[in-house]
Amino acid sequence: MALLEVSDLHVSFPTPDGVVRAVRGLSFAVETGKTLGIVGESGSGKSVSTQTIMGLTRGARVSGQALFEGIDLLAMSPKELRSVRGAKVGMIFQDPLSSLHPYYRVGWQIIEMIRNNHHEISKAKARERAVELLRLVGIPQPDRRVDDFPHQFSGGMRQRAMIAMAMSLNPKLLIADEPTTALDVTVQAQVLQVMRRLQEEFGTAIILITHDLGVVAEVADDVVVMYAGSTMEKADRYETFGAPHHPYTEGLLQSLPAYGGERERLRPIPGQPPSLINLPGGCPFHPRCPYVMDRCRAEMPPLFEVGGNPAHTSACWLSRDQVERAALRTKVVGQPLAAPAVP
Amino acid sequence: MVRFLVRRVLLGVFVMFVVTIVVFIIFFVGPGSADVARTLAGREATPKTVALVAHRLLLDRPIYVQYWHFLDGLLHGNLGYSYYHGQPVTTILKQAFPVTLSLALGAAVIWLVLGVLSGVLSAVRNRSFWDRTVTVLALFFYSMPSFVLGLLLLYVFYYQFTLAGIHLFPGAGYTYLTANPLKWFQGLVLPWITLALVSAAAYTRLTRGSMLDVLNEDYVRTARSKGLSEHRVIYRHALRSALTPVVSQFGIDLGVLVGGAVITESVFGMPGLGFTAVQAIGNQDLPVIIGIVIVASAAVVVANILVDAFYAVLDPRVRLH
Amino acid sequence: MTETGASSHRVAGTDKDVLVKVENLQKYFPVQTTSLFRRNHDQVHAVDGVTLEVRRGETLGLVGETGCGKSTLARCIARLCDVSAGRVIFDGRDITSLTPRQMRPLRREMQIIFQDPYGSLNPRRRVGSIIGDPFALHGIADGAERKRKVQEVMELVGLKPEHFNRFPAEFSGGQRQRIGVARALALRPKLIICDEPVSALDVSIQAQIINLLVDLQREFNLTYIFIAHDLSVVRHVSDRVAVMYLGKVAELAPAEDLYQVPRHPYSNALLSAVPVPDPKKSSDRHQIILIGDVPSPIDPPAGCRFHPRCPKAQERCATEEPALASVLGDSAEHVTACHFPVEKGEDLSNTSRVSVPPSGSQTT
Amino acid sequence: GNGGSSSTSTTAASGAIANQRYAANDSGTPVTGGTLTMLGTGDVDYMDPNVSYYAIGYLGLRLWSRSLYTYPAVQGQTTNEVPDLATANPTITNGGKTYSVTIRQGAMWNTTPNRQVTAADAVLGLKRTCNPAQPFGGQPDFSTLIVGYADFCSGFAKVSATDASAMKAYIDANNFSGVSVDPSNPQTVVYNLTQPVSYFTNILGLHAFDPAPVEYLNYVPAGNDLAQHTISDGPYEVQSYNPANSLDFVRNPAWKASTDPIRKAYVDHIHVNETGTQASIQQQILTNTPQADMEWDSFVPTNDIPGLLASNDPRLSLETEYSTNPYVLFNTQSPNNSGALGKLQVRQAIEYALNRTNLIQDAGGPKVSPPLTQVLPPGITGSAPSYNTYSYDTTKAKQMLSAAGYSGGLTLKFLYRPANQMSSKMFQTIQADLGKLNITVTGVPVPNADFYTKYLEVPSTAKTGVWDLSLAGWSPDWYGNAAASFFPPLFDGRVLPPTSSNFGLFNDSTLNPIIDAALKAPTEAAAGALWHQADVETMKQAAIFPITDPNQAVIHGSQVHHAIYMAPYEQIDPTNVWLSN
Amino acid sequence: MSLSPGDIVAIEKVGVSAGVPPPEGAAATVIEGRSPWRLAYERLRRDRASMISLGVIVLIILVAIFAPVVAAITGHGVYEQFRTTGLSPDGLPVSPSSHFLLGTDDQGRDILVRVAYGARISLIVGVVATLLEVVIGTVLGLAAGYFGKVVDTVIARVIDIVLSIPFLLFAISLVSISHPSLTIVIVVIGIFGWAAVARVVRGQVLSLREKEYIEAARALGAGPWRIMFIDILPNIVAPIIVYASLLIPVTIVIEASLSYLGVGVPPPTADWGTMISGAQQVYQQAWWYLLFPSAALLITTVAFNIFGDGLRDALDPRAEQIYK
Ligand SMILES: Nc1ncnc2c1ncn2[C@@H]1O[C@H](COP(=O)(O)OP(=O)(O)OP(=O)(O)O)[C@@H](O)[C@H]1O
Ligand SMILES: Nc1ncnc2c1ncn2[C@@H]1O[C@H](COP(=O)(O)OP(=O)(O)OP(=O)(O)O)[C@@H](O)[C@H]1O
Ligand SMILES: [Mg+2]
Ligand SMILES: [Mg+2]
Repeated sequence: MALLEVSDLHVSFPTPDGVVRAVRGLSFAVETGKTLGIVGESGSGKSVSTQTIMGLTRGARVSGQALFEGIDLLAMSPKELRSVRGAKVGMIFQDPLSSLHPYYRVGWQIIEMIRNNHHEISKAKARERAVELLRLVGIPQPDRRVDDFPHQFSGGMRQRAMIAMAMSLNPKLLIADEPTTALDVTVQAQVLQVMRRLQEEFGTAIILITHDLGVVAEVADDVVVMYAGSTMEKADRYETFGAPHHPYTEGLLQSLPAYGGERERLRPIPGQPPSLINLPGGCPFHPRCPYVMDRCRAEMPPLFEVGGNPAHTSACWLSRDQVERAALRTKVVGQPLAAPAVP
Repeated sequence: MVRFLVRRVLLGVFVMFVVTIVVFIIFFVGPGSADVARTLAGREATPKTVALVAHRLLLDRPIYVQYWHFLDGLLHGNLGYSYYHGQPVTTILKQAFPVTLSLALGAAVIWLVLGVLSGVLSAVRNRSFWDRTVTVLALFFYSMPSFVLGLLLLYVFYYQFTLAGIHLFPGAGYTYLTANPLKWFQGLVLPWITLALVSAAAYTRLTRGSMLDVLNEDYVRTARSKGLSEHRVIYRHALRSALTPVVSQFGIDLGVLVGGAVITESVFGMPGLGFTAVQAIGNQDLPVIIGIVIVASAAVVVANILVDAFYAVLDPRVRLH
Repeated sequence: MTETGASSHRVAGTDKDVLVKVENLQKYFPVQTTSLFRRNHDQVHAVDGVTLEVRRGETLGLVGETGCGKSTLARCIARLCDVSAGRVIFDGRDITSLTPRQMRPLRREMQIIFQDPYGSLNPRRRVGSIIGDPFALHGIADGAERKRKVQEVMELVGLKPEHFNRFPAEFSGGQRQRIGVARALALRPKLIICDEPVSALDVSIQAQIINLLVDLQREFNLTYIFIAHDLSVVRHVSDRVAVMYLGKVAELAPAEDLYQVPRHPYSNALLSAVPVPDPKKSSDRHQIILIGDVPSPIDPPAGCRFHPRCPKAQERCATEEPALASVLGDSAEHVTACHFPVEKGEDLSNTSRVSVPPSGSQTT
Repeated sequence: GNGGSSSTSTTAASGAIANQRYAANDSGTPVTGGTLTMLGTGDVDYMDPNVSYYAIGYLGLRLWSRSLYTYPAVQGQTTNEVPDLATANPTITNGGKTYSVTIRQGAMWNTTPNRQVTAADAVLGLKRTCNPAQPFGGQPDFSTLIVGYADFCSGFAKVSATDASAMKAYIDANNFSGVSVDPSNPQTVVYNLTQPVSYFTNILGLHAFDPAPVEYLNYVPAGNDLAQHTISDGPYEVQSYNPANSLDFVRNPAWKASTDPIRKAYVDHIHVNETGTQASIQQQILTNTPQADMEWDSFVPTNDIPGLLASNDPRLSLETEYSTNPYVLFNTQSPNNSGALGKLQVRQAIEYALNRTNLIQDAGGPKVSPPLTQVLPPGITGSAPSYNTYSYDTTKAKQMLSAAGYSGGLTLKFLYRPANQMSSKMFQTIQADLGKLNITVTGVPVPNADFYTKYLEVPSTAKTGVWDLSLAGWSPDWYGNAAASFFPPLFDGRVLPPTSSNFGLFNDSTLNPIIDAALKAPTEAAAGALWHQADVETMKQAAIFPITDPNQAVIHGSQVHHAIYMAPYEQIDPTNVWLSN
Repeated sequence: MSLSPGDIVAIEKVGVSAGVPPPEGAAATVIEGRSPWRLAYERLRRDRASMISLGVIVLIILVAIFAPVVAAITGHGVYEQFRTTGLSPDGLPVSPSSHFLLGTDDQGRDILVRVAYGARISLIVGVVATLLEVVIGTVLGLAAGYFGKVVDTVIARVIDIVLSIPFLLFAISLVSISHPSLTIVIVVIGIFGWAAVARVVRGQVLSLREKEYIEAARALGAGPWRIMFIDILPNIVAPIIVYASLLIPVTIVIEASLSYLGVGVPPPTADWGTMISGAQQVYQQAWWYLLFPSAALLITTVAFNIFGDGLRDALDPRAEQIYK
């Protein structure tokens, strides 16, 4: 059984302008010790879905199931949910500066987390542990920096401090919502390395949300591609990047400069993501899809197994035979999926 | 931190300096100042007194000498002499100050507690029945001129009560705390309420807005994600930041209040700074007016410095800069 | 448009072909605003002695970590801020100390496209008037004439004429960026500075904008200074790339050279840190993970600025500032500021933890 | 004849006064003790008997500074002067020009040790009235009357106003023959007058003539130091004085009831709270709030009076002030409208056009403010028989106005005090009334404090036409034979403000001689006849438009007994009330 | 990518009807550009409380404008004193009756008519003084925020100083040394009120100045004045309008307070503050004299405040968090 199994998650927000359907029938699963990457364009519902699972969205209409160790998180009382948060599921967010309380010392914030779940731990002990954690994530002179305020940390250090905090209770699952988007590549590399190391050490499962396909390719075991609140494609990373089935995944990859040859025209996905208030009928991607068929406009495809691989599913009416699919691709796009160039 | 405070104090001194110039210009140089000496000397002054006043103020000397003299007096704690009362202005202010202070501090405590608590609750239960009720009430009292509220309270809690034989609140006046604590308290209840309700309404609105903003902050989400209790999230994490604008407003308001709650003191006939000022204005007792204006400005300036200091304590980013 | 290949734009560097010349440019910012009572001599060394040239028709890429001074350099070139020291020569003319008034006619010749598609368009003005601004400001066209010209430009960047009366808020990020491009393009400037024009966009949209920029360059023979975080984007669009570190140019080379044989250890680290969107390749890469943070630009390290984090740093690096010159037999086009440049094939990832002193510097 | 017939009690007219007998609440046996709390809105003018000039100052002095003559708290006789410190009425000799007054043995200052009040103290008191620091405001009443006083004063005026010792030196070194100690009796003080007048005994009742202890010479007169170091010969002494805030009196151990026929001094302690507002004071007393016994300088708000009258509330006293207050003042020298107000016909037209009934409504109605159609209010010698020269008649007013050449109308500036309820109400009423005559009245609002000092008392403002009409009021400095306290200051055009109160700069060659004659009249009766003539002449010349001789409405708690209203203090006499339970 | 909810709303609306046209090709439906003002207006329209309060405000304005009509209908002039029918012989007001619908004041005048006329003063002062404050404050705030450096330092200090001056005290002293009049009241309120506006404007400008579109304008060669008035001003108009609408009730209360303290608009002008202060003397006998002007004042301030709140929510949706 997967550590976290989300099925048919729907989240919508009633607003004065209409109902924003942020997540529509999302399902995915995370295995212990594995990393699940969730990619998708901005506004595709990545953050909303994970935050909803942890009970952090307010004013939303939610349906579906999110079984964590077999218990439905969505059905928990706030109190039960609180005992899961932090202790069993740690979270880190995109902007490490605004995610740390500016008025409290970094150490204090970690200690608070520790002592909130383990009242028996003395302050001094908790502090030791905080220092230890900061050292673990590679903060230099952690015994001194533990008393710094967040604004005295650099961006990378803040994010590492966030990780330290999220990991302080040895959670089974770490949800990292775009943990490196605000960081420079060199710092991103540092942070990702820390995450990988911790995962190896503690066997934590990680949900890594990002729209950087490169990051996913490097660290995720499995990948969920989201578009307009729905899962478009689920597969392990090799399949995703090597043999994507869904035209959207394919489009994303082709948009990358790294995939095009030097100074060639890129092949962007035309158009823009749809409004979540008034989604196009059928497959939400159909207005931008080069393979669009009449059926796509009328009917939303369910997740089909691709190429007989149960681990690879795709929500698309196109042929599920990988060979046929590749041929079609060549016909429509004019060339096979190019391989990325390594800088 | 120390540098920050020193800078802040210097700025305060500068502000006070300019205020004295403004006061000086308005009352000594501006229109209607032709008769400064006569006005200063007050009612029933003999020409002799007038001449004396003129001489003492160096009115026959150049403006800057006059100003320097005026400032010099101030620096030595000499706010001038009220010829109307035949007393130094400081003496008059010393009597009025405790009155205003009692009124201001008491009211401030009430409105802070009332305003902040209701603001927090209504932000936390955003759009609930409670929120709507509080919002409507806050808006109502916020719109209420304090003299209307004061008169209303007097009519009900003083006039009607007293007619009914209940002597809970006096209709006016002030008893010094040292003279009779119970009466001091009884006498202050209605003025406190008047002042507090109007201000509390403003604070409810302020706190609610600020709290709503803060509740959307990422670090509040972080706090929730840590599994903290809602209580702790709200009071330890959100409120602390949400208080910042409240604190700065509070400093300004308290400063203004210490300078005299003119209307409330007038409605309830409390001989505080505001009331004294109104009376002084009626009597054209210029030295007292000037004294109160300067003291009141100083109160605001000091309050601002305290706010900034508190700010620094509250927010390490300010402190450590 | 077919692939004519960018190489046709690569002209050998004669002085006539140089559009912008930057000589030892320095830009310091005083820390915080000055107030009545404070004297503060601390300064941010945002750009600290940069020398480079931009040739007509080329795209010069500018990469480097946050805060290394890319935008500041760009702003100095466009004379949107005063220069502390050094010279900026634009089209043969020294513009270093022109007043804003004197600069005005020159504004026709150089334009900027900004990063934030939301912040760079005035939300209270209609698209037509935003794009019409350049015409209005330089008194080029009026009334119907202006409207026609604006719609022309709009069409050029893929906007519809009927968008003329809309507000920026009604557009998506990609469309907004097109508006920004249209505005910059309106007067057909010689130079367009693109300050991270695609950083805020999703990949699919990013590709649309990059294509647009490349097409326009070809059509109007534009010169670009292209700033970006994303090294693969820079590589895609640039003829030459300058790598900046802490207000200085660390390495400057033709794009392919730089990506194939990065000489500066920092360039190496930067390139190796870029995640590759191909799981097969990423696993066997040697990543150089830098230790510590970028030092404060208020008090930059002496000698080579990179030395506190450099895996190859030696004594000399801490004292002697390396000059920007071609090394290890590189062409004159490929210059590096390093005492110990990286050989081809040298693996830095193994040395990464050796000689680096722990960085205690803070970024406050 | 130079008879000294002027006794201290000749106010025959007092019977004519409409005494509302709500006040006395005399029943029961007086009780000694208790604390009397008086509520007020303001402070005494000065804590200095020789300088104080306002009723509120006098009210305080009634408690602690005895005068030579005073008014008894006897219903119906409250304006009949009787001896206080004096043993008897003055002995008048020298053809009415010399007055001898003997001070009671046993009247003591509360100094340590207690000291007898002597004639020398009385001399000192009078000398202090024209000190340069703060001279007594009522000097014009007697400055030329007492031999040598004017010279003494002009010399005194040259002394430093802040230097107590210089003033002491001047007082010690300079004497004048107008006042002296009888060489044969240190308790007898002798006053010499420049001419016989019928009202000098009344003048001797002024607090300005109070004996002053020598200790006062150590302080600047009327100053704050003095106020904190008063010495008392009355039944009470000042326990604490907190200016503009509170005054506390306790019994004066040096005072002996046997030496004081006037004050019963029942209560032990008197607390004055000076920080109330009129409305709240009224409410507190009306609602029988404990600690609210009597008013201090506050009165029943005019609007409360009808209700109290209707319910026959025994706590109300509504009694005459013996004043003409307010009256409409004409600026006879205004250049506006080509000097219209200088023309008799125009002033007379306005007299006809003003509706006194309306103005009286503004003043609380006829019960509170009975109409007054002449200068002297009833009760003042010379006021009877009462008459009305102009009765309300707009037709006549219009005719006279066109006859005077103003059929096209006038624009008059009305000087008033917006902070003063009645002032601003009457302004609006007059504006409405004269509007019917095509006279536009525009307001010139001025602060309370500026009203006299910057406007009315500055003749140039009248002469330059800053204002045309205004309201003023006048009450005499003493009572009974008091017309001398009306006409010279109000209508004698030979003296100008600020020395006089002839704010309208009225000057009439017929009136001036009558005034002179009346002042010199040897007997009160003769004076009365002449004053009446002056009154008629003044009204004929339309110098003012009298409105009312108002009754003062004061209220006291029902626990307060023997509450006698005293016009000179404009309050109930606190030295004679007693408190039940 | 930073989106403000306001933006989201707009984008999604466009997306709705257009199905989001791909830039290359594909026909797009023509949509009329909806200005931020229009969006705000639509939001405001949907806010019932704001619309009701707007109705009340319009009503008050109508009453003010047509006060003479009220006078004509009742047949009672504002200054007309009904000495016999409107006052007891002792000068007490008479209670509401069919003749005097809201009773009379202590001068026998019709309170209904005077309350109607009083609306004029309140509105004139409220609007004119607010305008004065806003104009001064905006110009100085703009200058301070945009030019920075010395200009900013000076203006910011002046703002500090003005804000340190206890307003009411200073105002009554100032009014009292000159003759009270409507103009003085307005000028004094304006003199002290601008600082708060300037501070708000300055803050806004400081943050706007950093916006890239300002930089873009400079890059295009726009001069400082053009930037200030074409690029910055339209962006702070909304907060200024909101601020102004919330300032109006404040100003009205201040005017009433000055009048209450006797230093406001002089009689016989009908003014709510003056009426309340007059009523304070007789409210035990004549509650109507206190009640109706107070109610008028309160209703006006409440209406303006509700409307101002609604306006703020409409113009700056962030303040009221649509998505919560
Ligand atoms: N509280 C809310 N009320 C209404 N709509 C919301 C709310 N929160 C999120 N949304 C909408 O839901 C959609 C999905 O948002 P979400 O934050 O999950 O996107 P995302 O995939 O995380 O995007 P990004 O990459 O920009 O972080 C967006 O269109 C967003 O506007
Ligand atoms: N106006 C300014 N005042 C003070 N310091 C400034 C100013 N503008 C930039 N800086 C500082 O100059 C340095 C260089 O900034 P710059 O914006 O040029 O960096 P950048 O390379 O463009 O970074 P990014 O990638 O984040 O855009 C930074 O440390 C920045 O804080
Ligand atoms: Mg997100
Ligand atoms: Mg930048």
